[in-house]
Amino acid sequence: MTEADCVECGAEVSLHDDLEVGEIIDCGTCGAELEVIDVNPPVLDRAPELEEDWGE
Amino acid sequence: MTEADCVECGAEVSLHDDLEVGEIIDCGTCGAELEVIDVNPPVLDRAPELEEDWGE
Amino acid sequence: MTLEASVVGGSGFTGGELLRLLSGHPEFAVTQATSRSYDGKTVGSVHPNLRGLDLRFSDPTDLDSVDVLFAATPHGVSMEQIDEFEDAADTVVDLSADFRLSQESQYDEWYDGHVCPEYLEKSEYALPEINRENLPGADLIAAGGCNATATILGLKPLFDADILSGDEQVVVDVKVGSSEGGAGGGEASSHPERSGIVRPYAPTGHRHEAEIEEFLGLSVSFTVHAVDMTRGAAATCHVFPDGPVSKGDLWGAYRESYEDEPFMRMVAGGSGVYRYPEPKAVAGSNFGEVGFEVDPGNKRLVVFSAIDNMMKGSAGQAVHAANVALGFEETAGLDFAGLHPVGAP
Amino acid sequence: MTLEASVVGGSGFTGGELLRLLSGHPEFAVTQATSRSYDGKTVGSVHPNLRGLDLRFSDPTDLDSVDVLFAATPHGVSMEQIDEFEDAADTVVDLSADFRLSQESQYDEWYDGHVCPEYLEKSEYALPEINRENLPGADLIAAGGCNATATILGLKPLFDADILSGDEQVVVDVKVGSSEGGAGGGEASSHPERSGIVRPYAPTGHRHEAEIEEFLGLSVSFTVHAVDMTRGAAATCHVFPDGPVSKGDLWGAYRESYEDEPFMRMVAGGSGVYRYPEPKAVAGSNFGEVGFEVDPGNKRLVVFSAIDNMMKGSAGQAVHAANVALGFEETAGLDFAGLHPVGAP
Amino acid sequence: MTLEASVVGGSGFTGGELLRLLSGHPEFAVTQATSRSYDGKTVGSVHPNLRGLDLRFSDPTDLDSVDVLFAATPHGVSMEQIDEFEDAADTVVDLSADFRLSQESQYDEWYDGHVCPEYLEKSEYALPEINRENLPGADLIAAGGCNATATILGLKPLFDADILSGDEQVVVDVKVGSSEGGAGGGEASSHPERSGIVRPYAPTGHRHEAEIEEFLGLSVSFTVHAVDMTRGAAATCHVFPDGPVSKGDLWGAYRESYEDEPFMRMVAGGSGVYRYPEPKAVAGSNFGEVGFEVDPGNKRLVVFSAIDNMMKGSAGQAVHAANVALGFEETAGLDFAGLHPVGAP
Amino acid sequence: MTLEASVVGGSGFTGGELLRLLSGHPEFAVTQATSRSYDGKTVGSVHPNLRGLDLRFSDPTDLDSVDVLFAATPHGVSMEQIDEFEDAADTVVDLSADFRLSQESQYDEWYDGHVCPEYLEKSEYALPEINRENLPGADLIAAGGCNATATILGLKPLFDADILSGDEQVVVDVKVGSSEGGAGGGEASSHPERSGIVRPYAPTGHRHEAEIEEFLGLSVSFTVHAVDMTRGAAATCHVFPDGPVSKGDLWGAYRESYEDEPFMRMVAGGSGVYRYPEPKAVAGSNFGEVGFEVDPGNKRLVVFSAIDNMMKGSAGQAVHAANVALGFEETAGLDFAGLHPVGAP
Ligand SMILES: NC(=O)c1ccc[n+]([C@@H]2O[C@H](COP(=O)([O-])OP(=O)(O)OC[C@H]3O[C@@H](n4cnc5c(N)ncnc54)[C@H](OP(=O)(O)O)[C@@H]3O)[C@@H](O)[C@H]2O)c1
Ligand SMILES: NC(=O)c1ccc[n+]([C@@H]2O[C@H](COP(=O)([O-])OP(=O)(O)OC[C@H]3O[C@@H](n4cnc5c(N)ncnc54)[C@H](OP(=O)(O)O)[C@@H]3O)[C@@H](O)[C@H]2O)c1
Ligand SMILES: NC(=O)c1ccc[n+]([C@@H]2O[C@H](COP(=O)([O-])OP(=O)(O)OC[C@H]3O[C@@H](n4cnc5c(N)ncnc54)[C@H](OP(=O)(O)O)[C@@H]3O)[C@@H](O)[C@H]2O)c1
Ligand SMILES: NC(=O)c1ccc[n+]([C@@H]2O[C@H](COP(=O)([O-])OP(=O)(O)OC[C@H]3O[C@@H](n4cnc5c(N)ncnc54)[C@H](OP(=O)(O)O)[C@@H]3O)[C@@H](O)[C@H]2O)c1
Ligand SMILES: [Zn+2]
Ligand SMILES: [Zn+2]
Repeated sequence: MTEADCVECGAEVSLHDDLEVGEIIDCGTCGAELEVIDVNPPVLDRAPELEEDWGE
Repeated sequence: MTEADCVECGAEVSLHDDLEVGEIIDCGTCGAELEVIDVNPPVLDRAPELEEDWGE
Repeated sequence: MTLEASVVGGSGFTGGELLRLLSGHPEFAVTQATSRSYDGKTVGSVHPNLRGLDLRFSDPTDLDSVDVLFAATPHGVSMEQIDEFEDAADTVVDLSADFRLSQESQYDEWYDGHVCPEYLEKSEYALPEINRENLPGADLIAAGGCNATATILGLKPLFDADILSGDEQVVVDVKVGSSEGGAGGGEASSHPERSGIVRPYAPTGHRHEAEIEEFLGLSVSFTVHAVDMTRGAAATCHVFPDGPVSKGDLWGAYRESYEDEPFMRMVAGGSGVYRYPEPKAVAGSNFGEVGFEVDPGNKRLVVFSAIDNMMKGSAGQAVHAANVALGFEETAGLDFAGLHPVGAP
Repeated sequence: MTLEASVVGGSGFTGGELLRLLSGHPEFAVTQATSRSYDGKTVGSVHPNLRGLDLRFSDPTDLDSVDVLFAATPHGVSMEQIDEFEDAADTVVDLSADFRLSQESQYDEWYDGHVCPEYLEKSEYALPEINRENLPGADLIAAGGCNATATILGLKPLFDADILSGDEQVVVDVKVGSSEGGAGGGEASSHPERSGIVRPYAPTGHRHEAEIEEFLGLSVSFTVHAVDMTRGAAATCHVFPDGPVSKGDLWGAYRESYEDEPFMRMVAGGSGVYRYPEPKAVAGSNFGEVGFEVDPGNKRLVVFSAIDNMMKGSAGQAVHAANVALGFEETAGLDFAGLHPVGAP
Repeated sequence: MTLEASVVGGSGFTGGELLRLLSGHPEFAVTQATSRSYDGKTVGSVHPNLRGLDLRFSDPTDLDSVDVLFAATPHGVSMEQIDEFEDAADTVVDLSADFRLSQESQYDEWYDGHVCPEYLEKSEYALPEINRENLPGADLIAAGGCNATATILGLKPLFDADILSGDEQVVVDVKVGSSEGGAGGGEASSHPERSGIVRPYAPTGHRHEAEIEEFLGLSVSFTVHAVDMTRGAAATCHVFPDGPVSKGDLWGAYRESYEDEPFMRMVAGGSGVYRYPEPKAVAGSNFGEVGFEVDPGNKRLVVFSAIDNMMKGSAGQAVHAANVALGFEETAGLDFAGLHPVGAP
Repeated sequence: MTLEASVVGGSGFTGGELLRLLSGHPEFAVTQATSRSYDGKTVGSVHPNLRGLDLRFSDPTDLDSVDVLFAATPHGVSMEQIDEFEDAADTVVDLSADFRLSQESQYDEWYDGHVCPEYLEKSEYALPEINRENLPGADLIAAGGCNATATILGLKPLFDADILSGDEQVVVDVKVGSSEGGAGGGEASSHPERSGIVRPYAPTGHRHEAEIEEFLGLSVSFTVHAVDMTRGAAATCHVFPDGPVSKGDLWGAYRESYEDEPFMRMVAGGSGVYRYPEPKAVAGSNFGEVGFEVDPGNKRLVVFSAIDNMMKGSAGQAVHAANVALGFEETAGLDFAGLHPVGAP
């Protein structure tokens, strides 16, 4: 397993091995949706925000 | 029925006829406990605070 | 002589309240309630309290001619259909945000723009406590947002009495019930996920800030929490005025503003269980409660305000405004006192 | 011409409901509300929904002369004071159990005896759905128990239609809210201990069995649970009739009994969220809902019945009966439809 | 030596409980949790109590090889995928109804048939209190339905003690919380519509009747109500035995059956607030409470039974059964005692 | 080697939590739980979740010799009995306010004075997140107030990171559950009056302001509301720092302070239902959640903090501190993760 830093909160995000460019993962600390920009070495960026409805 | 001004909030407090000095009434607007100091004309003052427990 | 009224969006939460209020109103007869999803079904099949009402939902594309049309649709619908609404009725009362603000630019900033900005100038804000004089004869009325209404009602007397001028720092911390989200609702408003919560649902940037700024001229630091009740909005305003203010000053200010208001109650201390405004003390009614306390150590005033979001915060406010606009008794159809005790209404 | 009314026990839960109903009633003016603990305080200091009422509690030892006296005191108080009540008023409507049963022996068996059994014969049970014909002109009226009312309303049509004769096995499983216990309350009804519960509070031997037996001639297996709501009583009656009964038979029976009743609604299937009787669909109103389902495999009928314990189950029933007794419009003062949505009212 | 476990349906309510229990279990390590909708997301993003767990959901089409696979999917899913499950794991514990009953015909009658009836014979019902002796070494285990579990636990001692034989009349009136419906939920389970209710959601014909008949040999008159809590199932069994039964007989019967059971508690009277079984007294724990009262006048016994539907009623029961099947300490991973006070858990 | 522990005030709410935690703790054996009102009764008769515990309440006048005595009595009791407590135990952990502040003058200002001010200097504040280094070997430990704890945990990282210095304006708006009031409770905390509320119960002048000032050096504008949950305290801190602060700065600050804390979780955005701290996400557990959002338009930071008042806010904090003081694993006895879903715990 490799790791990369979350661009939102700076926490380490553990990444599975068969990571693919374009994949979206969430940061376990801050919950940010992160897009895999590159895989070797892994680079993450904030995924385009889906304006999600959240009740009320 | 006579009336007097509440010393807390200034609202008119309606008083019954056989009012007695020392009687405690509450103001219908602000809820303050008012003591009847004099009856003719009626004079009200804030009643000594009973530190009431109010839950929590 | 009874006026005819219709409700567009009658299957929703505030639409149901409008139907309840209007069908019990001495001056109105409800002739139409629209719903696309429940077209043809009885009103009582959606709103169980209205099982006695002999009325079925019909499609909003085919609007009856009425004296007054009430629209209780999501933001954006009324601005698209305002011409049809105006064709169908002499007076339109809209519960959405579509006609609350006066400038197109505000819709650009806070919403997704506006499709008929020419109506913004002519529409009147419904809240009689701040706009009574402009309502008579109005033909487009915009009911306020519930959180904005609670806040405005709480703070307005401080402006009337020159305790605030608009430059002061004010934090508004709001607590609201689940009906604010309207019928339907996704996972976050399912019972297991939503019960028992204190959930920051609009930490910053809530759209009602615009409305408050529009009507009070005050920029507020606004945060909204969802809590476990169905009806109710409670605003706690933490206010930092320039100079010292006594509790007597506050009583003076609030009495001056609200003493003659038929739906405003002041509650600020006293004995008993209910010593400050509480949403459950007004639930189901059109009353608003305001109260306050002074905190000299922190040079702060704390103002509390409580309403039923679907009554004073929307449907009740709309009917109140219509009463004023049409010259009816202000309290007509709005005389329900609320309940005690009541759980989480 | 308005009649004068007083409420003894006005600071309690059902007393508060009486004050709310009577102060909004077109035919009554409330002149007195008694309370020993809150003597001299405003009614609104106890019942926050009645802050607009200009009335103070007074001591029950000094009763005004009125046309109608409503007593909302704990069991045993009215029987002690019935002579004073009758002196003070032409008509007495009592919400306690003191005058519901007809035989002194029943009070010996189910309560702690009776001090004025001579009144038992002349008192009339308030529930118009089963005793309307005897109410006009009655001068002592006894409002039913809330759980008994729910049960009687649920089962009565089965007797009217000869589906039940009184020998059948009937299990009644009741769920009630916290207001049934009245104001005050000890540790078991504190919020932390009572919220979220399904608590068997009367597993067997509930006193309302006596009332049900008195008015239906049926001995029921009765169990009451406290659940997390404030208002409401829901009775589920599991009924084992002698022969097969179809759903059509049931609709016939219930329509026959309740079609013309102004406060009874039938709810038994259909679509939507509310398909059977539910207390929250009637909360705050004087409506009673009844519904049913057949279970042929178990030769069972299931009858559901839901009321607001403080309305149809006591104060509302009392006002309804007074309306009938005094020749008023039956629904006078009782037109509130209830709310939707509503949380746990 | 730790065993590897996976949870299919890990994003659901009982799946979340399994993940909580297994990740705190001394003998298991969780290696996979599946979800189609949350594929790739952290478990903590769905189950906030598990934010500390370093695990992401993965797709159920790609199952890890594990020692034990727990399936927490809706009815019908496991029977379709049982071969994949058996390939992936030595032991399969299924929380759905798919393998609870023994006859294909029962699935034809109560469900929509079965696609792999050959598994019905080999699967073992999970509830140790009635099937402990068959669990060791079982490789397909079917956790019971929550309402059935509550009912079976309540009534079983009456059969063990020959107080019931199976021909008697038994009415079971169940009250359940909102988590029983699983995650997601439509309009009826939205907070405004579902809070504060007593809603008859299965008046007759509930599928758990089949399970109760299968394991007790008793046909019950079964009705289920939804009430305002999130966790919990409470069954009130109204039992009409042939001859007289004393409370002493009942204590004897229940102690005989449950005295040595690590998760069963008897509560039948006494002082204090909690005198009979209550779901909130066991919420979050794997305990089941049973209690009873006699009603000689009606020749009735009333039996109360309370569990947490997601613990003793499914995930907890599943882990308990796995403990027995695999020879672990029975209480391993299940030692949480529950909370006091607790609101509506 | 197991240490012996006793709980004075074992029949109360936090006393019950202590008994639950200590009886499941690997390093402690509970030998005594006191109660004057329940002297001689089983612990399970008051705390139904502890029915499995073989322990009876005894009178507090006769204290066992133990290693650690936990006191969970109302304010004022421990300061009267501290000598007896110290005689009975090597280590005393007190949950009341009696030993939290360092100066007698603070007790004069905020409480009713102090009877043994000489102990104030030697007592240590329990919250490990701010006082871990002073706990080892401490023999008098004072667990923090729940509202103060929530506030301190929320704001401390801003001081650590020099975002705040102590002169800034900070409004703290707290929402709490009913267990904060302890067992017993009067009319205001009865279920009908307290359910569904948003009640300003401490508008100004809450005593916890003193504690916050003591440990952060910050004077806060503090207001507390009671809301409808049983467990939980949520603090919303509206913070006005001197210069601009980005969300990245905040993540840096909070990670720096809490990354290695076993009981602190950061939640500030993301997807899913639970995006910010919520009391129900930590209910029953010793976790604290903190989160934040920036509001550049108002030059404001909003900080959210959520704890279970009876765990991280008192009993859990006390056990955590005892673990540190005695050199145990910090999380010993505190490993319960909390539940999902959970209603209003
Ligand atoms: N809930 C509150 O407390 C509250 C307070 C203040 C203001 N408001 C405002 O009041 C309005 C209504 O809110 P609500 O809570 O009542 O919402 P709701 O429960 O979601 O109801 C919306 C209603 O509008 C109808 N509708 C939706 N889209 C429509 C369309 N394109 N054309 C015609 N009808 C449409 C819906 O029925 P069909 O889909 O079946 O047609 C439904 O009857 C909103 O603008 C809201 O912001 C609400
Ligand atoms: N709650 C229900 O849902 C319900 C339903 C059906 C029937 N009922 C019946 O209605 C009656 C009232 O119930 P509740 O729930 O309203 O009770 P409650 O809330 O306890 O109120 C009782 C009232 O009676 C007064 N009172 C008590 N003892 C008195 C005495 N000796 N003389 C004069 N006044 C006295 C109390 O005020 P002070 O102590 O200040 O004088 C209070 O105002 C009871 O008989 C009850 O069985 C209640
Ligand atoms: N809730 C209770 O109290 C309770 C009690 C006793 C028994 N049970 C039984 O336990 C089972 C689970 O109930 P629940 O309440 O936990 O349900 P739930 O919350 O709806 O969760 C269902 C889970 O199954 C997954 N899933 C759905 N369809 C699937 C498919 N075709 N293939 C693979 N995964 C699928 C879902 O995730 P994705 O859709 O993201 O894959 C989700 O994780 C049901 O059979 C229920 O009858 C529940
Ligand atoms: N509840 C919370 O969330 C919370 C949070 C933080 C801090 N605290 C603090 O923790 C302490 C306990 O709170 P709580 O909520 O658990 O209170 P509680 O539920 O009222 O319990 C108080 C306990 O103290 C006993 N007690 C009362 N007076 C006593 C005396 N004079 N001598 C000996 N025992 C006495 C009581 O039992 P008997 O009367 O039967 O002896 C009872 O067991 C308080 O100081 C409170 O401020 C509570
Ligand atoms: Zn991150
Ligand atoms: Zn006043």
